Amino acid sequence: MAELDNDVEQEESLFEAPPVAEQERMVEAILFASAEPVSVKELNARMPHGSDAAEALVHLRKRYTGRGVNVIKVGDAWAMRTAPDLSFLMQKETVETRKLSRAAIETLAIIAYHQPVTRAEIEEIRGVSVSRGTVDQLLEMEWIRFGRRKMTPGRPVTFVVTQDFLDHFGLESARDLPGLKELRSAGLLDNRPPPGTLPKMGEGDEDVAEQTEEGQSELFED
Amino acid sequence: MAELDNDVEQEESLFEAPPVAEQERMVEAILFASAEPVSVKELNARMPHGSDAAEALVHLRKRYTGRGVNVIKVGDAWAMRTAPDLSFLMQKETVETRKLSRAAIETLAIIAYHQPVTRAEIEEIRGVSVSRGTVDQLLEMEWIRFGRRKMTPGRPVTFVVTQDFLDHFGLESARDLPGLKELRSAGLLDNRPPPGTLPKMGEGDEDVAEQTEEGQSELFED
Amino acid sequence: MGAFMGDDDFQEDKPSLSVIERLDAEALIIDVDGFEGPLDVLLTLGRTQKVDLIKISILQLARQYLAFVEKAKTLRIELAADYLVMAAWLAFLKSRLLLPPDPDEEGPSGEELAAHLAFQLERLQAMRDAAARLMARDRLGRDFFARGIPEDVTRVKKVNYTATLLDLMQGYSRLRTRDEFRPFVMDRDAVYTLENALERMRGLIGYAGNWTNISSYIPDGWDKDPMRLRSATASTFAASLELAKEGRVELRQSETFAPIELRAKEI
Repeated sequence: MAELDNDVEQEESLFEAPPVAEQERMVEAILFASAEPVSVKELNARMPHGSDAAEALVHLRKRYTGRGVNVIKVGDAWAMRTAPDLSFLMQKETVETRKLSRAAIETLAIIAYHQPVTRAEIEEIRGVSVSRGTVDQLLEMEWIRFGRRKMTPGRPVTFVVTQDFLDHFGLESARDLPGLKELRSAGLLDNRPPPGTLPKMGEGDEDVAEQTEEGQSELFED
Repeated sequence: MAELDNDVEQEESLFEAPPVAEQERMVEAILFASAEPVSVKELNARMPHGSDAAEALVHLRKRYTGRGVNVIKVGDAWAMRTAPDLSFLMQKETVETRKLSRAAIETLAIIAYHQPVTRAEIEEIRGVSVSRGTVDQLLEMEWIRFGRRKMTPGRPVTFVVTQDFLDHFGLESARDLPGLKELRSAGLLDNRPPPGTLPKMGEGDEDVAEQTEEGQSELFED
Repeated sequence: MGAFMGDDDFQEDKPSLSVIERLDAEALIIDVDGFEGPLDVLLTLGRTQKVDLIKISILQLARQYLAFVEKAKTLRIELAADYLVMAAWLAFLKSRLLLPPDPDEEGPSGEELAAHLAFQLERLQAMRDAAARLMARDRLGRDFFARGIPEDVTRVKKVNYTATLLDLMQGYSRLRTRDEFRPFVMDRDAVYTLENALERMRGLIGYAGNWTNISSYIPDGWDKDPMRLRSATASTFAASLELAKEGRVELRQSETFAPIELRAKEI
């Protein structure tokens, strides 16, 4: 046993991780080179064995605070982005984003604030049917994607927002959506069924409530 | 004239240049986001009136010295690039596991059982010439290495198996390889392919085909 | 998009409407297609109450909506079915709110229904506000920017070759026992057929006046390799028997295992 332990130790020293400062340089290079956010998992996979990208990121983020370029968190990934206050310098780089219809913008907001949400729920909130084109457009832009199916009759698909969505709007997570807390405490994110329709829904009901809560807590809380 | 000078001065003070630190941030953001290197002239054109991009660049360059990202000059323009010593991070390795070809296994087996063995001896046992690729592959995998030269005419090089080989196959030494008798008692030698079901031709099997023909003619003709 | 301009009161039964107000009222009706459904119309109408959405008078709203639908009808604007469904529902709600509650009546009360409609309006408005706040955020590609020259990650394909000890041993045993594999391969090279032997012997027996060992009829190249010799011997012997049967040769053997001799039969 003693021998074995020794062997393990030797092996570990063979694959010693680079110093933290060096790891920071590595994370810097990888994030810098990528236009897309890079997850901690991928950073670790690309860095030498034993590296701790999460720790290096803490240092790197600090280093870039207040700089012309910032290290920002996007979902469970990280990216470098120019500081928003310097946007006036970037006319040349500005990309025209496809103009979204009012319906698409509303649908997007509903998905973001109510996710995971079914098409029927979106329609209930908007009081109008959601056209296929609207959802398709958001899917195509990769701002929304399909989430888990709801455990209600028909097992309808749900929609959730994507990392691209977070990246586009500079959000660390869906929890950071503007006004989310206020909306929730005002009860405006509750799934409140119209009065008189409750008895009709039947057995699957408890499931719905449970599932919605679970889904939300999963997405919005730690 | 004096009045005009005055006007110019006034105008300059109206558009006072931002502090150097701020200019540095601006250059940083522009170089980061630009799709191509940017000249000092263009930097100045994009930055607020009175800015001195050249000076800001000096500071910026210094700041990035030794970092994971460097400020470099490309022709008469400037760009930011990942540090050359970190280029290895810009590779993503995909590992594919493949079975060793029959030719390679046979060659390896001969080396393991007969080491130190020359190429001519391998060929004699296999009854077929050993392709350069097969030996190179085994050398590259570090499962075989060159042994001492034979004290025979031409002093041919020999091959022996390596520690890596022993590790991979879980052997203490090449002497631990089972002998023919043991192979037979383990039923390995009785495992003959029925006629017509010779191993399927696959990668590296050209050697095998060759072997079958050559082997036959060698064995049954004079 | 925005069909309705401003927050001005929308009450067409008011006699003293300014021109602008009247235009707004027209716009509301004529651009009905610009609305995102009945709830949107209700929300727009609700704004004319100039109160917090929470304190909105649903009864007043219902009246406004019904007036809106009536007006649309007189202007011969075709309203989508869901606008009419909403009108019917609001007419029902209105009657519920106005009449004293019937204790025998089942289902939700008018107040409950009104409260839910108010909730729906408030929720839709909240989502619209949220959407506006979202769209007003600093946005990628407009306010902040990604790397302009992303460096592609080159994908390096590394092939890892593996083999097991069993592979190795099987490979070796295959080599060392190649002879044992031989019988399974039909080897034409080592077979001297009866036809071959007959053909050869028929050509030669004419000269066989004296007793000759039949093994001398085995062709060159078949007498060294044991496999070939065996095959040639067997075929030559069989051919000799065949020729004897035809009456063309005579055979003799002095004792068991002694050479078999042959000579042409004199005809």
